[in-house]
Amino acid sequence: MSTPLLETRDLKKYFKTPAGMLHAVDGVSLTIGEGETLGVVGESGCGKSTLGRTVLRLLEPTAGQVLYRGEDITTFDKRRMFAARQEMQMIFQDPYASLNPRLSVSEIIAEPLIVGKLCRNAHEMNERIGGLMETVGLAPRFAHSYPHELDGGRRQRIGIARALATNPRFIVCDEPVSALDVSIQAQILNLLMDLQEDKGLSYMFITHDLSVVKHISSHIAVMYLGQCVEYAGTKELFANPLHPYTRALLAAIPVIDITRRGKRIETIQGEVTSPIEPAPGCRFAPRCAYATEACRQEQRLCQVSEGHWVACCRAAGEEA
Amino acid sequence: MGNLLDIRHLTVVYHTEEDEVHALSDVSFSLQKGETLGLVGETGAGKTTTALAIMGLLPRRVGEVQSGEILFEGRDLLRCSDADMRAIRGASISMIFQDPMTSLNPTIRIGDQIAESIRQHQPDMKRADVERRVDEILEMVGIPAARKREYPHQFSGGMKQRVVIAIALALEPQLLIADEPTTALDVTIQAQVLQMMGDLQRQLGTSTILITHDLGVVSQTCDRVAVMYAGEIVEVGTAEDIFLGKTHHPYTTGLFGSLPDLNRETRRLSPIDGLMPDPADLPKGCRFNPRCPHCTALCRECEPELTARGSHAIRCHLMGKEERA
Amino acid sequence: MSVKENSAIRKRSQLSLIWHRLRRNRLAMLGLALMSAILLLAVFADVIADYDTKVVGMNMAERLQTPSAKHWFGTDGYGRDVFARIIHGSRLSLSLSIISMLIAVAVGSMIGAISGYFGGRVDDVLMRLMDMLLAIPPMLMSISIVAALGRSMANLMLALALAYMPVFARVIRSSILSVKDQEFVEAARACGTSDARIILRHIIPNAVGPIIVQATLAMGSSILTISSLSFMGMGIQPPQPEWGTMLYEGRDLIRTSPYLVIFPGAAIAVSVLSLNLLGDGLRDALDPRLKN
Amino acid sequence: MAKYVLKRLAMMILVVLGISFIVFLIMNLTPGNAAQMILGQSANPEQVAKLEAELGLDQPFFTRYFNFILGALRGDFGQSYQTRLPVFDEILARFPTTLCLATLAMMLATLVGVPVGVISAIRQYSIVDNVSMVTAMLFASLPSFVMGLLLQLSFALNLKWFPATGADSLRSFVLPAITLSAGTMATLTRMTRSTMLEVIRADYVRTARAKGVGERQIVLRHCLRNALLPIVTVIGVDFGTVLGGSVVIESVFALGGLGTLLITSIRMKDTPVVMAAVMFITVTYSLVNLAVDLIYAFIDPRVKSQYTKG
Repeated sequence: MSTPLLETRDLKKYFKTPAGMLHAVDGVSLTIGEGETLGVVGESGCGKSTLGRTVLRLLEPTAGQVLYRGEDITTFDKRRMFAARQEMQMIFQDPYASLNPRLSVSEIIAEPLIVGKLCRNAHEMNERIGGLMETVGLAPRFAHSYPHELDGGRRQRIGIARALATNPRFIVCDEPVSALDVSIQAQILNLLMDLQEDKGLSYMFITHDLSVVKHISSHIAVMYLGQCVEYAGTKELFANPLHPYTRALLAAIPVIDITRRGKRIETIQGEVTSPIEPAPGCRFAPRCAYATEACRQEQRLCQVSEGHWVACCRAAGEEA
Repeated sequence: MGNLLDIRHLTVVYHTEEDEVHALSDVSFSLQKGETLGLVGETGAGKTTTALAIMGLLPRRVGEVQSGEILFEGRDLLRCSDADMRAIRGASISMIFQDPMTSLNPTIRIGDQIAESIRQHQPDMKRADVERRVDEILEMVGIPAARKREYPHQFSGGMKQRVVIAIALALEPQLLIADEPTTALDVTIQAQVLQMMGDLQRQLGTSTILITHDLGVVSQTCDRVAVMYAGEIVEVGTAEDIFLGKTHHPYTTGLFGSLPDLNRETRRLSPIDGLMPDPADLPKGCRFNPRCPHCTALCRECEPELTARGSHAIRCHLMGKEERA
Repeated sequence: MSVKENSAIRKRSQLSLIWHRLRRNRLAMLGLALMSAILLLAVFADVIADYDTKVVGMNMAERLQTPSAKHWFGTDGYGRDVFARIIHGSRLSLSLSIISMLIAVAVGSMIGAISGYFGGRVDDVLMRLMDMLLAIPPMLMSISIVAALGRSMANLMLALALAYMPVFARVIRSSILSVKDQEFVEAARACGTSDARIILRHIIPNAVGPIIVQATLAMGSSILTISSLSFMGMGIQPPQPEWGTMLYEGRDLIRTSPYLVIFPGAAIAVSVLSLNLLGDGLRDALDPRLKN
Repeated sequence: MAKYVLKRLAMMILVVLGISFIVFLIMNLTPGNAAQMILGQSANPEQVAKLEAELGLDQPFFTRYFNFILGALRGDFGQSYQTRLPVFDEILARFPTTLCLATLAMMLATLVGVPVGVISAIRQYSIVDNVSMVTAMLFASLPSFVMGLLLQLSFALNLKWFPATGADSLRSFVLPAITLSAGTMATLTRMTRSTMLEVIRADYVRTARAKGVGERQIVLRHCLRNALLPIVTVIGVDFGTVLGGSVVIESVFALGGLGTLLITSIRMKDTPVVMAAVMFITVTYSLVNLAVDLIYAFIDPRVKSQYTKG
C-alpha cells in the first residue's frame, strides 16, 4: 500500500486545567489518502477541533506523530514547518472571527502570499488575488470591501480563498458550514466539492452534522471524548454502524420523514461525561445500554472487516 | 373545533437609527387546539419576530405593530393592556428561547425561577403547594427535584433547556411557543429534549408553535408547517402537503434541494442562488424574484397573494395560474 | 439585483465607520470642538497675550480688578490678567498631561503586551507588580513621588506616568488576550506568519481601540491630578501660570474675589469635560452595542 | 471559602511587604537627610552625625529595613524622627479622621449614585436620565478642591451652616464628605446606568418577562442583583480614589488626617511615619477590596463556587 497523504499515530493533546489534565485528544490514529475526504464527527467537547488544530501543529501535540507524506511534521524545525504549512491549510468555523476586521478582502487573501513570498511583484499579486476570488465565486467588486460588510456565505468564501492562496494539498475544514443558513450552506458545500475535484485536494472535514459529513466524505471517523470510536468508509459506516455510540448518533439525526412523527425513537440517556482525568476503559460505557464488566478495560480500535475499525469489545466480538 | 390562535394580516416594522426594517408583512395563520405548527425559515425570515409579537415582547421603541390582529381564544392580544398581557404571558401562553445558556438568571436558584412563574399567576397558592408543584414539574422534565436548590451554572446545556421548558410549562399553558429550542444542543441531547417535549405536550394537550430552521425536526414533530421568507409566509399546509406534496413555492423547493439527504446519493446539492434580500430594501414584486429560477415579468411587478387549495396555500404567481387553468 | 449592488456601495473601512458613528454623537462632537478650541488657544497663546507683560509681569496698580472689558476674567493679587494666565496655563496643563500620558501608554502597553502575548510566568510576575502599584491610590502615589523627589516638571511627569501606567498595562493586556485567541490570528499562524507580523498586523490594530478611549479619559483625569498637586503646593511653582497654582494663589482671596477661583476652576472643568465627552463618544463608537 | 480568604490575606501581606520595600528604597534614594531636616540648614556636620546615630540612620540599609519590618510585625512602628513620639500613636490619632471622611464619602456616593443610575437606565432618554447624566458628567469633570472651595465659600463662609475648617464634630465632616464623594458619585452613576442597560437586555430578563413578571419585580429581582456585580468592584476601586482624594480635601478643610501627615512626613524624610502611613492605607485599601470580592461571591453563585474550588 502506498503511503497515505496524512497519517496520525496515537496522537494526544492534553490541556492543563485547575481540575486536572483535560484529555482533549487521546490516542487518535487515522489516515487520509490523496484526494480523499475524512469526515470527523462528534458532539461538542469530543476533541474534534483540537484534533484538527493538532494535525496542523497549531497546537503542539502532547504525544504521538503526524505523518505528512510519510514524514513526521512534529519533529520539523521552523523552516521545514514553514514549508509544510504552505501545503496544509485550514478553513475555520466562524466566518466572523476568522477574518481580521481591519483588513479588506484583497488584503486578507494577500496575507499568505506576502508571508510565503509567493509573488514577485504587485501586478502578479493582483492577478493571483483576482484568480483566487474568481475560483471561490467572489465578484471582483468586493476586493476592497471589509468583512463586516459581507454576509456569512461570502465571508466563508474569503476564508476559503485565503486557504487556497498557497496552493495547498490538504485542508482541515473545521465546521465550515455550521454557522450558515441551509441555502448558503449548500452553496459552500458545492464549492468545496468542486474545488476538490478540480485540484485533487484532500480534506479533513470536522463537523457535528452527520448528513453533511455523509454527503462530502469518503471516510468517516466518529469521535467520543477524545477518542476515535469507529472508523470506516462512508457507505459502510452508514450501512453497518457497529459502535453503540455511532448507532445512537445516527438514530438521533432528525431526518425528513413524516412517518416518524409522534413515534418514539431510541435515544441514549445521560450526557457526555467530563474529559478531565477520565477513568480507564470505554468512555461511552456510562451511557451505554450494553455496558458490561468487559467495558472497564481499555478499548482499542480493531479492524472487524476490510477498512472498518471499531473500539468496542462487544461490537468487535459480534462481528468476528 | 375552534382555533386557539388566529393571526390576521400582521405587519411589524423595526425602526432602527438608519432604516425602517420590514420584519413582518401581512402574516396570517391559525392554530387549532392541540396542534403543533412548525414555523420554518432562515435567519431574518421573521420567525422570532412573529413569536415576540404574539408574546407582546417586541423591543420597545424599536418594534412597532403597524396593522393586523392576534386573536387568542377570540381576544385580540394587540389590544390588551399591559396588565392583561402579563396575566396571559407565562400562564396561557409561554415561550422557550433559543439559548439555554443565557436564558436563566445566573443568580437565582432554578427552583425559585420556576416558582416565580407559579407565584406570579397564582399568588394565593400556599408555599408548600408551590414547592410541591416545582418538584413535580422538575421530575416531569427529567430533573431530580433535589437539584432545585442549585444554580444554573451547575447544569449542562441540555439540563438548562429542560429547566427553561419546566418554567414554560409550569402553569400548563394552552399555547407554547418554542423558538429553536434545540438548536444550541448536540444531536443526542436534542433527541432527548424533543422526545420529552413531545411527551409533555401530548400529556398536557398544549398547542405548540415550533420555530426552527431544521426541516428534519419539523417533519418529525409538526402537524402543520408554515414556511417564511423575508417577512412573509410563502407556503403553509399540513405536514403531508409540505413533505409529500408535489407543488411547492420555489423557495421551499430550494430549501429542500439545499439539504444533504441521508437516504439518497446526491453528488451535488441544488441550492438557491443569491441571498435573502435586505429587509430594509425589499425588491419590488415577489420578494423571492431575484433568486427565483422561474421568475417572470409579472413576478418583478406584482406581489403575489397567498392562494389556498384545500389545506395547502402558496404565495406564488405560477401556482395561481396553474389553479386557474 | 438591487441587493447585490447595495452591498457594493456600502464600502467603508472600520475606521471610517467609527468616525461616522462618532460624528452622529452630538456630545462627543461638542467635546471634540471644545478640545480643539482649547488646543488652538494653547498654540496661539503668545499671539493672544504676551507672556512677559501680562502673564508673569506684575502690575500692582491694577491688582484685584473684577472682570471687565479690559480684563475679561479680572486680575489677580499681583495685577496679572487672569484670562491671559489661563490661556497660557492651558499650555502647561495640556503638554504635561499629554507627555505623561504618552509615557504611561508607551510603557504600560509594552508591559501589557508582553504580559498578554506571552502569558505564563512573565505574565504572573508583571501583573503582580502592577497589582502592587495599583494597591496605592494613584493620587496618593503621585503626591508621594513628587514630595519625595522634589518639585520639578520632570518629577511631576514621572509621578503621573507611574500612577497611570498600571491601568494601561491592564487594559492592553485584556484587550490583547481577547484578540489573541481569535480565529484570524490562528489563520495567520496557519500560513506561517511570524510572531512579529502577527502582533503588528493582526493583534495591535485590533487592540488599540480600548487604549485610545482609556488614554482620552486618563488625560482628563491627569489634568485633574496635575491641578490638585499644584493646589497642594506640590506641582508647578509660581509664578508660572498653571491652573492649579492659580487656584492655590487665589484661595486666600476667595471671599473678596471669588472669580480668582471660579475662572481657573472652570478652565479645568471645561477641558476635563471635553475629554470625557470625547472619550465616552469614542467608546460608544467602538462598541455600539449599548446604543438604542 | 476560608481557604480563599487565607490565600488572599497571604497575598496581601506580600503586596504590603513589596510596597514597604519600594517606599523604603525611595525614601533612602531620594535627596535629603532626616537629621539635617530636623536640625535645620545651620547645623554642623558633627551635630548631624550625632543625631543620625541617635536615630539609627548610620546603620546599613538592609539592617534598618529588617529592623523596621520586624518591629512592624509586632505592632511597633518605632518613633517619629520629628516628634520622637511613637509612630503608632501618631497614626492612630489621625487615621480615624481619614477613615471617617472616606467612609462617609463612599456611603454618600453609593447611596446616591446607584439609585440614580438605576432610574436613569430604566427611564433611558427621559428627562431624569438626561439631567442626571449631565450632572454626573459635570461632577466628574470638576476638580474636587474647586468644588470644596465653592462649597466652603457658600455654605460655611457665607451662609455659616457648617464649620469651614476643622474636624470637631460630625457637622464638620458634611462639606468635606460631599466634596469628596462628587467624583465617585459621578462614576458610580454612569457605571450603574450602563451595566443596568446591559442587564435589561439580557436573555434571562426576557425569560422573566415571558413569565409575566411585572416591571418592578424585573428590576428588583432580576436586574439589580446581576448589575450589582461590576458595580461592587467599582466601589472597591473607588475607595482607593477616595482615600487618595481625601489628602486634597483634608488640606482644603484643614482636617488633620492621615494624608496630611503623610505628606509632611515625606517632606521631612520621617521614614518611620511614612512607612507606617503607607502600610495603613494599603492594608485598608486591600481589606476593602477583599471585602468587595467576598460580597461578590455572596451575590454571584458562580464566583462562590470558584472560590470554594480554588
